[in-house]
Amino acid sequence: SEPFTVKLHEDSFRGYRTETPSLDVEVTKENLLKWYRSMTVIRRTEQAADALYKQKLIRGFCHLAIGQEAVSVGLDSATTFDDNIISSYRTHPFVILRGGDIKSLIGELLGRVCGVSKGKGGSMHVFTEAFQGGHGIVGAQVPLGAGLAFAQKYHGKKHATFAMYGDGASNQGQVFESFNMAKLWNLPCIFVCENNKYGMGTSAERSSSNTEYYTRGDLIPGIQVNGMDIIAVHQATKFAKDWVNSDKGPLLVEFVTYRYGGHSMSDPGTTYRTREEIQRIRSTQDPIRGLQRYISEWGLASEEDLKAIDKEAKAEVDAAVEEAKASPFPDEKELWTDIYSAGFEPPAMRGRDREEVFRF
Amino acid sequence: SEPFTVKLHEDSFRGYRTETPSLDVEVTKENLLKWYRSMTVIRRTEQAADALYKQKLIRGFCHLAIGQEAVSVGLDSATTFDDNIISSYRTHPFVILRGGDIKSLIGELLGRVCGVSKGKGGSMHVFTEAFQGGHGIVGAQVPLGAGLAFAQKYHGKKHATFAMYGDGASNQGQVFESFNMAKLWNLPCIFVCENNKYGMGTSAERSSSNTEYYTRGDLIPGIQVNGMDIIAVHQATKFAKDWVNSDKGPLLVEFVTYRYGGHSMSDPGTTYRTREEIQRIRSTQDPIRGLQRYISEWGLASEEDLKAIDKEAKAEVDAAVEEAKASPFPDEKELWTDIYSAGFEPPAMRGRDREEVFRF
Amino acid sequence: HTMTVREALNAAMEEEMLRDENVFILGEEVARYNGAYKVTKGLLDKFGEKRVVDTPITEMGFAGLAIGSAFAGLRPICEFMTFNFAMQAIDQIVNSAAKTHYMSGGVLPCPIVFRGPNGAAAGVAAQHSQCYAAWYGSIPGLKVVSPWSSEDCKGLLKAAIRDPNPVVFLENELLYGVTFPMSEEAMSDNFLLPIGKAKVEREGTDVTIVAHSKMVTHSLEAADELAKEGIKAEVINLRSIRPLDIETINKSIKKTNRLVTAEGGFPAFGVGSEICAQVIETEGFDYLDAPVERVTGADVPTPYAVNLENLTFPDTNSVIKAAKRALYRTN
Amino acid sequence: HTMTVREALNAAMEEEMLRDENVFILGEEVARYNGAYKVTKGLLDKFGEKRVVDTPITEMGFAGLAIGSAFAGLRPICEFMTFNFAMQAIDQIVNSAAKTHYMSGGVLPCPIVFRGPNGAAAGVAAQHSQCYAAWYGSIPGLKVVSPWSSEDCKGLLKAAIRDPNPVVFLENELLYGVTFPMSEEAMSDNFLLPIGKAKVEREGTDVTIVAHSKMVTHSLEAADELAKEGIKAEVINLRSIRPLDIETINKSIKKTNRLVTAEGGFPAFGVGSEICAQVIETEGFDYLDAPVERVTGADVPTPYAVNLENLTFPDTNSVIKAAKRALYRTN
Ligand SMILES: Cc1ncc(C[n+]2csc(CCOP(=O)(O)OP(=O)(O)O)c2C)c(N)n1
Ligand SMILES: Cc1ncc(C[n+]2csc(CCOP(=O)(O)OP(=O)(O)O)c2C)c(N)n1
Ligand SMILES: [Mg+2]
Ligand SMILES: [Mg+2]
Repeated sequence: SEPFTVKLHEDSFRGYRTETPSLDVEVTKENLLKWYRSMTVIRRTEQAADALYKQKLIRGFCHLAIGQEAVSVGLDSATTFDDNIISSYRTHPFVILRGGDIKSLIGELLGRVCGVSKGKGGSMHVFTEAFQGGHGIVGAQVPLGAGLAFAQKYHGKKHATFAMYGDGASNQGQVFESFNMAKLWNLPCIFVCENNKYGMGTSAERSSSNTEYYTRGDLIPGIQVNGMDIIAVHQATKFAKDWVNSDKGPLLVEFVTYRYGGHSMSDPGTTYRTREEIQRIRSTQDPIRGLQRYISEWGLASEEDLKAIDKEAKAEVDAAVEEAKASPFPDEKELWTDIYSAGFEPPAMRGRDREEVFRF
Repeated sequence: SEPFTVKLHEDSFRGYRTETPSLDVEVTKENLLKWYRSMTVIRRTEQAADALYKQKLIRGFCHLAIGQEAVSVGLDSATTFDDNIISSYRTHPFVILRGGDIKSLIGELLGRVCGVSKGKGGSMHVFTEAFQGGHGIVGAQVPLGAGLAFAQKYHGKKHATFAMYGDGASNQGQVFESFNMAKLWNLPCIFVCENNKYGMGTSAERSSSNTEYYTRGDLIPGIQVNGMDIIAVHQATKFAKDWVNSDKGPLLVEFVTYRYGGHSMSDPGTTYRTREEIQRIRSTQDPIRGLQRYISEWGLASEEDLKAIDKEAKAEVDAAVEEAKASPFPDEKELWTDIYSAGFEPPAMRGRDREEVFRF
Repeated sequence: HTMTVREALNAAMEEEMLRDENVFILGEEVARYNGAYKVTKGLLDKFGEKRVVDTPITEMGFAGLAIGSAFAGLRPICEFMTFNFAMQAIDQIVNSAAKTHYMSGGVLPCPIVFRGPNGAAAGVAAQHSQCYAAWYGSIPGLKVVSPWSSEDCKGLLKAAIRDPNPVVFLENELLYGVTFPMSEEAMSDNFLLPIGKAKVEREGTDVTIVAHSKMVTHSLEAADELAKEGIKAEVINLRSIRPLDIETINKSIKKTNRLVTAEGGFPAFGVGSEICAQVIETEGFDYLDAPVERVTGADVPTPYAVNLENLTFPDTNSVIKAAKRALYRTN
Repeated sequence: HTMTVREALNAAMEEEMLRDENVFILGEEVARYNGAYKVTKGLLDKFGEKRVVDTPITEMGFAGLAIGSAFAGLRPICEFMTFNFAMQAIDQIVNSAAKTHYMSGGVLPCPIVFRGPNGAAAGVAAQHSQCYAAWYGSIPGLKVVSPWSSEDCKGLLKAAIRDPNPVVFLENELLYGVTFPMSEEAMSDNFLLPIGKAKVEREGTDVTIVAHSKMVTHSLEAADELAKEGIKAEVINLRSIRPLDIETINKSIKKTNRLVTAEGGFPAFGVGSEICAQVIETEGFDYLDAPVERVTGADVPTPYAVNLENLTFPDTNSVIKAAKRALYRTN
């Protein structure tokens, strides 16, 4: 469809040692509707995970990104599968966006063989060919991301790596170590701080001596972005990709967003912040409602059109959940595969006692 | 003796998010001569260590601070034993300055029972009641220092902790983690980057994306100090103590200095820098010669007076070396003491086989 | 009286904080959130922000800071949300906490407790399920405790806090909610258990089962089952990994002539391996009538899927099976 | 032909870098300084800054970066100046390198070698002397190699670089300068040794001595001494800590009925412990005529003073003493 130009709110960006991206963004109806659909599907999927967790079909930790949909969809919207995205344990959306599908995501949460990680990783550890996971140790994915970028540079490729971390994770020393190496070696690494205001029950102010996360890269320039507006996220992502691809070295991007639910399914999420705070942000800044408003304003689709998309999304998710539920648990032999690459295993591995031995 | 005021060179300080210390410094003849003597004794002691190492009487690693004497003596000159100083493995001077003596230092380097650490620590691990060591893992002492400061605050004491690290160490993540906690909790911690331009064979520019170390504390203000001028170091240290004692929270102080010798005794120190560079700094910036020039300029002592001090220092060091050499090796029982605090040991500990068992 | 493990740990900390002004606790979410697993519940309200300190997510940094504060005479309780995250701080625990007292010839003692859940919880996959008992247990300068019951937890945590040495205190998330009886004595605020002594939880004559942490539960259950077949198992709760109480184990072996070890960690270089080696090299060797049987976690990164996870961690049946094998019984 | 261990390691890296463009080396001082211990000497000149990368002193960071680059298909050789410093990076090695392939169901393989000197050098005290063989050896997903001779080093390092799994390669500083013979075969640039196989360095019938790294030297010396008294010791060079080649050990025990293990690390939960446990729980138990004797480092943080250090690390005499005890000989 025909591209047209829209103007972002002037508060969308702030810059540190750099100009900010242009507020004029070129979009198409097709893209906007696609993003609307993606965010809707993702939210529905997260809600399905919520329900499955409550039905005790999902075990352990389960971290949902409801409220943060503009970040994942916006990032994906301006990248290709040749770019890398690596993040933490709150990463279900990227499976759907980058080569997996809803069934393979839900299957993973259920620990089924159809899961993206064959049921071995669970909610925190999802991966696709175009999404490098899915890491449970807070901060550890950041140097991993710098390494992905190092490889891109090594191979002489003009692609970017987005190394994502939270406001809480931003205080981990290895994040600063990664900043230093990336700047020193001019790596095509975009450090993405997904600032959702809390790390578990600790507000940004209580964990970080400087909560302007986009300014924490020292000599690395940074931009702060309204992470609740998908068009701003899209624009910032394009800006960041252009930045690293023109050999300017790393960039720091802070997406200011909000997590509606608790930290994980076991956290009610209301002991360290007020219900009013949550309600206020939901009603004034919701990324899906926000895009919906743009779409209506610009006359791109009717309310019915959007309702139809919602309905379709719901049906799609519901169907995928059923399919995933029908998928079997992994074969017991899978306990032993993927510990080592095939063909390079030790002759045998030990189970729980000397009689439980698996021979390759 | 009578205090008088001298003016430091205007390049002595640079500030980041703060004013710099005054260039007018009040000194006394007594102090200046004492500092001269201290620096001379320290250099002589390091030279003695150099010789003992070459005689194979000192084993393993031995890192000398020749060229950097103004930093240790200057720091000590403006602190009391209630202040804490904690640093790395290049810390012989602090033993002499803060409660130990030359014999107990050399004794440690020789692994003798008279050593400050009873011969168990060696060159890298020296400690006194007023100097918290002596740590061999690059960067690890920085959070330890923040912890010493935490305790000072906890106890409501108006004292300071100086947590020292090198230009190479400055890139360790835990240094940034410490910055963040110290700022967040307003700890009386002075982070001291002793920038001697190299971390082993790597120049500052090759390890650090930002070599203005005093600016790397993010919101923590910093000052850069000519670390080759002991009067500047003294003044900066006073400034820093005042800073934290007036509850302004942490401060970052960078002392720009230079290491004349190799990184450790096994490094010739000339493969990664030119002999000219070393020579130039020795001849133009040497801290002892510099103070000597001041002393002459201000007519505080004659050349003979200073020569006498030199001679005395040499004699003192020589005597201490002989005394230390005469000290026996630790008793074999000492192998087992200090693993645990006395009275709280396990019943027995194992040596190299099942018959070598020590019972407490 | 009864108490959950969580309550016992909480009581131990509260009592020691009341007793000694220098005791404080720090860690992620320990204060306002009342602890990720609510073990520090209520302590912030009782002792204030000075003594109950929420830290940023910087394990290496705050462990180092805690150790430094111990060098200065404080008595920190450093909580790790789980010991998996303490791996980022392990250099500080080993190189700074465990070794400095020795390296300094006694100048800098380090009275600190590192505590938090260790080993696997349910369904948390490979990065959140590791047992660190053997790793810490290998380090001279550390004491390493792995309690099981509420009495263990209270008496040993209090002893750990009072110990002038660094103590690694390995809890188990799956036990936090379990209720145990508490003796009158254990309810007292001076109840201390000696670090380094194992406890015979159940006497028996036919086979010795040595376990720690949650495997004690499974071993006792196994003993119940074995009893139904006329097998009298003696169950030893290790309590302490370092020092390791080999005397108590050997005493039992002299009676039973059979040894089963049970742990949740990886098999290789594990707790069972060391027990086996020490038994063999002491009197034990002459008394053993059957090979030592090690029951351990499987040698795999913990999988998420429930059916695979079930094959990964030993349970009551694993212990029964091994005990029977030690008795040369099949079935 | 002869080669020092240092030359063999250097040759292995050079050959593999010539063979595969994706192989690169990074670490502190590996490039311009030619390596803290000169193991990477000349590689910068031969391959340039793109493939021989000096890093800042940020172990956790550069290990993580190396692992990330391996996820992306490169084959990093990540040098740690010593494995003591790798403790700061151990979370990345264990949680990112070893476990991700499994957690991702095979999506992200991690072909990387972590190498550097491990264990004690001379006179470097507690923080610079630890042996990490058992720790890494306990982790499924890792392979752990501990070579001794120049042939070991060349063949195993080349195999490690070609292995698609993360390999921890534990060198020994005290061996770097030691010269060993090299067979014609070993001089070839396709000389590979299988990871996971031990090597019988000397055959014997009276007692089996299993050692790794520098303790192989002491064990062979001990065998020479024992031979003078008519005792024929069989010396096994473990080469690989994980997988552990228990078959080769058991085969030897069937012949000798006596086992001595020799290692430089801390005794508890160590290499000897695991060997003992595995021997006991396999056929070995029936063949042992004497308790297994573990020769290990003493259970102390390494002291600096030379006389104390001498009591800390086992030497040829320690092995002789243990072997005789295994044979119930005194002297
Ligand atoms: C090293 C480490 N420490 C602690 C944890 C426990 N933990 C998991 S998520 C989390 C909070 C992280 O907050 P943030 O980085 O803001 O990410 P968010 O959850 O908000 O997406 C904590 C403390 C962990 N997984 N790893
Ligand atoms: C964690 C760690 N990594 C590496 C080393 C080896 N090492 C010892 S000193 C040093 C250089 C440190 O340089 P800098 O911080 O500038 O201090 P300087 O030696 O110049 O005083 C290195 C790499 C170590 N001891 N610890
Ligand atoms: Mg957050
Ligand atoms: Mg330096």
